[in-house]
Amino acid sequence: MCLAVPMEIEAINESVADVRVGEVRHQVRLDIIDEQPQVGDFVIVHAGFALRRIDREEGLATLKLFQEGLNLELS
Amino acid sequence: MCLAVPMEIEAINESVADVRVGEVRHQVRLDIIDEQPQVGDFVIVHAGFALRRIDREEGLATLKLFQEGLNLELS
Amino acid sequence: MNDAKVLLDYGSGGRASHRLIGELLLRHFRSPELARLNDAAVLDLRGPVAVSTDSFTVDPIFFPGGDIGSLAVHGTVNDVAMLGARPLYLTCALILEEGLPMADLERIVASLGQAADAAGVAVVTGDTKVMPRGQADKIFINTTGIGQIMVATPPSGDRARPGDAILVSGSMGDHGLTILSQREGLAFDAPVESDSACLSHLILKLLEALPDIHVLRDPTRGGLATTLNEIAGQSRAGCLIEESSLPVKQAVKAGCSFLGLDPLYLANEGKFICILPEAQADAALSILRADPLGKDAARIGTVTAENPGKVVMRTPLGGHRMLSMLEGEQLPRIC
Amino acid sequence: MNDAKVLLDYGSGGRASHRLIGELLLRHFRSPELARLNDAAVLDLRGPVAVSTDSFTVDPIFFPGGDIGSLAVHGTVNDVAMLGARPLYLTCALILEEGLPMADLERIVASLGQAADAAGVAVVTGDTKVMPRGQADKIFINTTGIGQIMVATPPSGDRARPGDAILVSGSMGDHGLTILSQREGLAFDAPVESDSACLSHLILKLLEALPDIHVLRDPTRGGLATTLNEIAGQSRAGCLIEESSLPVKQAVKAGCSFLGLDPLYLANEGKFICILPEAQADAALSILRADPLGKDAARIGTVTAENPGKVVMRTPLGGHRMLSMLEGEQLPRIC
Amino acid sequence: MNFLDKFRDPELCRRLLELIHKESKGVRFMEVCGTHTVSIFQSGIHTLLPDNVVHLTGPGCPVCVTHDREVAAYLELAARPGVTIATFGDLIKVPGPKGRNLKTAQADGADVRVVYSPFDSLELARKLPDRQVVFLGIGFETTAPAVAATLKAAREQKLANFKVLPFHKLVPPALRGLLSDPEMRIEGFILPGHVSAVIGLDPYKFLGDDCGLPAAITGFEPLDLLQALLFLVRQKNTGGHEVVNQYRRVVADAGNPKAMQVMYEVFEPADALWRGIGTIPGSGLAIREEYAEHDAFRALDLTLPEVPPLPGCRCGEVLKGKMRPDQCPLFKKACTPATPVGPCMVSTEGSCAAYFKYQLDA
Amino acid sequence: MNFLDKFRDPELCRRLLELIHKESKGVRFMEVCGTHTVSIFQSGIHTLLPDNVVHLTGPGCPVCVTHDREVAAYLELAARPGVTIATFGDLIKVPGPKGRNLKTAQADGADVRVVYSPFDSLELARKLPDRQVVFLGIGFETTAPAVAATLKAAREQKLANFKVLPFHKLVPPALRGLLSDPEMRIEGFILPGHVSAVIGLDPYKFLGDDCGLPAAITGFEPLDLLQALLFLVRQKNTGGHEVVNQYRRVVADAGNPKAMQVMYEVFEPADALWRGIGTIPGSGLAIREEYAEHDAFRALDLTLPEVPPLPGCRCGEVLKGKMRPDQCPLFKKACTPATPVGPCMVSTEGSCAAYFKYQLDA
Ligand code: SF4
Ligand code: SF4
Ligand SMILES: [Mg+2]
Ligand SMILES: [Mg+2]
Ligand SMILES: [Mg+2]
Ligand SMILES: [Mg+2]
Ligand SMILES: [Mg+2]
Ligand SMILES: [Mg+2]
Ligand SMILES: [Mg+2]
Ligand SMILES: [Mg+2]
Ligand SMILES: [Mg+2]
Ligand SMILES: [Mg+2]
Repeated sequence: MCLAVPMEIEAINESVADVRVGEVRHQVRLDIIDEQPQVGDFVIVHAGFALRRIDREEGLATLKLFQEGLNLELS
Repeated sequence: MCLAVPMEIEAINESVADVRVGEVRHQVRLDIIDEQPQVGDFVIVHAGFALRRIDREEGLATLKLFQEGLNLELS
Repeated sequence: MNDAKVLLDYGSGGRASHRLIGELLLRHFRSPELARLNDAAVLDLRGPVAVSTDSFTVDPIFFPGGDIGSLAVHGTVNDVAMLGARPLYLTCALILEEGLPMADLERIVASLGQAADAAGVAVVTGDTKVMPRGQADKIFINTTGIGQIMVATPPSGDRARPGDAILVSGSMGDHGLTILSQREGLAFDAPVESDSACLSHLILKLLEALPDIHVLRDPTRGGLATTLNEIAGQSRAGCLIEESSLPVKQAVKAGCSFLGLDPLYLANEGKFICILPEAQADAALSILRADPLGKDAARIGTVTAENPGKVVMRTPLGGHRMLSMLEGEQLPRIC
Repeated sequence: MNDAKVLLDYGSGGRASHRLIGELLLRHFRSPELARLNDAAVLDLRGPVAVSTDSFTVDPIFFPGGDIGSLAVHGTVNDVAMLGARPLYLTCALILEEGLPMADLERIVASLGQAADAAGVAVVTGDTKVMPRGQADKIFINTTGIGQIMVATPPSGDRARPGDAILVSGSMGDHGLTILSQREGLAFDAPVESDSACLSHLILKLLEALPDIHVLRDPTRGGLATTLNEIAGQSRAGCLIEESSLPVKQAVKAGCSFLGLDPLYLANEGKFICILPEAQADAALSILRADPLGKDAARIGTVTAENPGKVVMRTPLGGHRMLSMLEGEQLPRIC
Repeated sequence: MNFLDKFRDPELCRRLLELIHKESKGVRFMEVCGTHTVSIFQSGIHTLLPDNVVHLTGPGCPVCVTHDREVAAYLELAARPGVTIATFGDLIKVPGPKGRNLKTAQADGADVRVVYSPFDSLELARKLPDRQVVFLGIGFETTAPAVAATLKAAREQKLANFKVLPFHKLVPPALRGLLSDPEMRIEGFILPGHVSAVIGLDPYKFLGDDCGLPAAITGFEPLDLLQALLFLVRQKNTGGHEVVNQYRRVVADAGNPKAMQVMYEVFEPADALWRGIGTIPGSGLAIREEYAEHDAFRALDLTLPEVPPLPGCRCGEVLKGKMRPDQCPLFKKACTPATPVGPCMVSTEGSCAAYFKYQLDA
Repeated sequence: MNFLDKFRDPELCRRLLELIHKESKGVRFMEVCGTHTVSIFQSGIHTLLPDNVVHLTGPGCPVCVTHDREVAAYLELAARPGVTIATFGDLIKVPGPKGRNLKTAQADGADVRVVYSPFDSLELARKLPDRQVVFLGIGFETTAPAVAATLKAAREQKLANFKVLPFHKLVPPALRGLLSDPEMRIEGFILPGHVSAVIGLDPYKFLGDDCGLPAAITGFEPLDLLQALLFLVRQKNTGGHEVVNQYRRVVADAGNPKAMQVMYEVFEPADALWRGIGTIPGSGLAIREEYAEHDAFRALDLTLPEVPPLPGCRCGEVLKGKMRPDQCPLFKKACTPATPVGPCMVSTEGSCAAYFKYQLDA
């Protein structure tokens, strides 16, 4: 449905950000992202647009749930 | 200067004539020829236009001058 | 093949490419080596070998007397034969323009397959690329031909010797004028067709009887005039040509007359020049004339020590002029 | 050459064609046989011979890691080597678009000449056509390669046997991703270059030590997935591939991730698949890894009796899926 | 970003699979999103699940749900002189009537350009001022905001020759539509991660509240999927009908209000045609009056052509989870990726194509 | 038409050559027309004449006399976007400033079409309604009426996108110009057969009357040429200065009034630039006011660019008969058909090209 990949912000110029995934660099539009991202943030990119900032804390928390004895109660 | 070749008229449709040289057939325009040619006439063709009707009598007369003892006084 | 037109996918290397090979090419090029579908073909060859390559881009792709498919066989097979070789194998690389009607492709491929069969050559390996519309023109075909050399000293463009007789196997300019007569905006009606033909059997017949032929060459692009100039240059000898002995068909002469062209610069695709010792000229002419492809063969001149590198024409009046190489292609002219 | 751009006349067969050959091609393809300027080249070959042909139409014509000239050598030389042959001779047929900058042509021809020298092959005969602007795209190159087969039973796509090990000589998808990264409207910045390289010396090293290699094939158009499917089909055997063992560069993975592409369908131009008896796999890997062109070589799977004609991938989770052949080329996608 | 790689960790996955095997008493789940379908097939999860976990693929591939009448419409545009079609690569091979698609249109002379981003097609419109550049607006709530932002930019930049053909679809109304079919036998949903990044959790609440079905907004890594599956197994076991957000690192419960706002500034809800399903009220997006000059329908005087139905295609049933692709009588016979009969065979994400491509025994 | 073949009869030619050899006491003649030049070289007549018959080639190749400023003008047009050039093949390689020509223009992207007849370029204008189709109007009185008839048709058919760039030249004013040079050493003229078919005998009368020079309107077969040469030899021997019509089968003494009328309906006399000679008053044809919308100068806002003179070219002297081509220091060195310095090296009919191409010892 909607292929989207995490990319790291390297620079921001108004509505356009330079992003990278590994050593591959590209540009994305920032017109529809809800939180203005900062350099160093990861965003999820779809069709050349940054869709959302990736929340590292939430991600780590999700992982922690597994690692702590696979307690899989969600939310 | 002005490459022009004799071609024989095979058919006439208003300003266009079907002409042939040997077995090669083409079309020519009749816009600038001074005497309307007839089927069977030879015309001299330049750049797709019939320029003049070829006068067979004059041609034969020119040749005759040679053949009759190469009397080369011209006109 | 389901599609009515060639799609880009046919050149992708994926399923569509494989379908094209399986359903079309293998069907018309009935060659076991090709059917193995390896990266390369394995051929068994012994001793000296002649190899020639040509890309065919003729427009129109179908013309009176042939098409780009048969031409791609004849053109390359003839070049191989010109070295005194028996053509055995052919590679075939197609570049197709997206949108080419499949029916045209099939017709061309079938014609190529038939021409290869008739010439006794097997299509042993190939390649297909498809270009986006407007990045190629309908179809280009590259063929590379491989043949076994049949004589101890192969004929070569640098072996013309003063005193040698110069023969041609038939009339000049048929292919070139035919193609011109089909050109958009130029089209005229002429009872002439391309002479496109495979010459190898005739060449081999000739070489069997007369193994010391010095030069064999097919006057293709650039025509007789250009090819003779090449030979004169390679051999550092002159060529003296008798204008009145040149075989040119009436229709070719007529077509050239009103376009301001010279048939000696028009391409041939089923004729060759043969240069050999004077003493063998008559024998060669009888062998040539006994074959339908050589029935209009003629002796057209002599190799000379004078004017090395040049081609000189003796006119019907007994005058002389140079027959030089053109800069580019001939264009219709009014002056 | 005086002109700044390629003119139609260069393909006429007349003086302009001869200048192009004399002043440009002969200078960069320093081959005595080519310099004889005959219709065909005379080669001395003994015994079984491998022949392959390919047309190169890559766009852009210059790309990180190579250009269409060197690629035209590598692509064909590699195909010849895949049959266990030492590449010796190359034919070279150019189709040029009118208006191609002469500087580009010279750069490509020089690169082709250097790549041929480096590969130890001589360009022995050639052809040049020039198409009117818009009827070809800049330059297409056809090369046909000829080599002497060095082993008793040449490797072939139909010789994969159950139990055989499947190796690749290095990382997958470098060439394909590099070309994609240069496409107009898609351009992205990736630290990756084409792997275009001549593999014949490495192949010969391998065959000298291990003459019983069953299959050698370079996964070019269509990539590893397509080529393995071809082999599975020709050999009527299955291929079981271990996904986690596939060498793919980080940059290639990354570039593929956001375009929705799979590196296993991207072209390689300097890699090969080697299928050989299990017992020889380690020996082959050490030979490969000792060479700069094989330093990332890996064993990626096994030939199986199950699933004949299919390629099955074991995923890192231990699941299985088919690696099938695509219909056409991969396209960037959003879903 | 190493922590993201953890979501592929084979060891963690193995332990989750063990739990699923141990605990499952049988569940029929559907993943709505085609990207989930591909993830499941590519990772091979489908070959690792217990037999009683039955996996159905839903209507979540924008290509698969594009109706033949919609395909016929853009093929008609593509054939018009002076029109350039800009499209995501996904649509290139989607068959319309008589098997014709953008590839065959191109072979017939149409000018078709594949773009990575809708924004790239603005550049195309600038470079081709004499042509009408029509972007094919397909995709769900994830994609529609990007197309909306592009349309806003086109209006600001006065690129009058840029048009959008609005074929976007909305997920929640489609789920409602599916569930209204009494034959529906789904017991839990894997909800689309990136659609949800835009719309959030709320629009799915009806699944639990009204239909009594559990559901999880899910990420695309193996760990995400397995975590959601274990959740569905446990819900089934306990008779639960919770709707949860497993993909918290990307999806806020409230979604992305900015994206929604841009989307509804340009588009307004409309009925839409779904391939194999038919019209679903309020499940599409029309271009608002203010943007009419960029609407391919209005500006280029286009209507949806009537077309005959695809003979024999069971896509509708596949999309509704009533039938597995390999149960369709045409599958792998008349219908292959080279000659797709239905849309499910076209996209890499189509249920039938995924079966064809990845399923060993299909 | 067998009787025409007779004009090539080698036996008749041989007997005429014998008479010329026997009677000639020396004559320097000039053939004005390039087609005569080619006929003489192709038949080899120049190698069969006695040494005291000196053969000079005049300004009779429309390509050779096209001025560099005229070439620069059409190259400027060719480089404009939206312009298609229609031309006779003869002009394709004519060099302008910096050696650039229509071939190099084409390689740079210009749209150049070779036509056989000017009338064919109307078809081109119809097929390319969005482009300006400019026909390059070169040629003498033979060609100008055909171009005039084409312009009339364009106006009737309202083909507004068809233009002509009028570079036609007139022969009699040029001959007057040549003869005004005191260094001129010509003793007789072979007059152009097909120009004369249009203009007739009268315009040449001044040659005999005012300049005391004999001249013959001549056909293009060997017999025609030899007959005219014998006439010039005899005139020289007897001090005659008759002007005669040898080519009566094609040329009426009165010319072709219809062709003249069409020509002057569309064109009017104007000064013209001749390459190597300069401006000759009244020697060209401008497009009349009524046809202004088809005049490339007026309709496309074109003027003749200033250009630097061709360095070292002696064409002017060659055209005036003061120098043989092989006496030019650049001949066969800097100047060849591949890299022509002057226009005489370009056309097949150019004096220098004919020497290069046909002359064995040149
Ligand atoms: S296999 Fe083909 S025909 Fe059958 S449901 Fe799938 S797409 Fe439709
Ligand atoms: S040889 Fe060349 S430079 Fe000399 S006069 Fe002739 S055209 Fe001019
Ligand atoms: Mg290969
Ligand atoms: Mg050849
Ligand atoms: Mg050839
Ligand atoms: Mg190939
Ligand atoms: Mg074309
Ligand atoms: Mg040849
Ligand atoms: Mg190959
Ligand atoms: Mg290859
Ligand atoms: Mg050739
Ligand atoms: Mg191009």
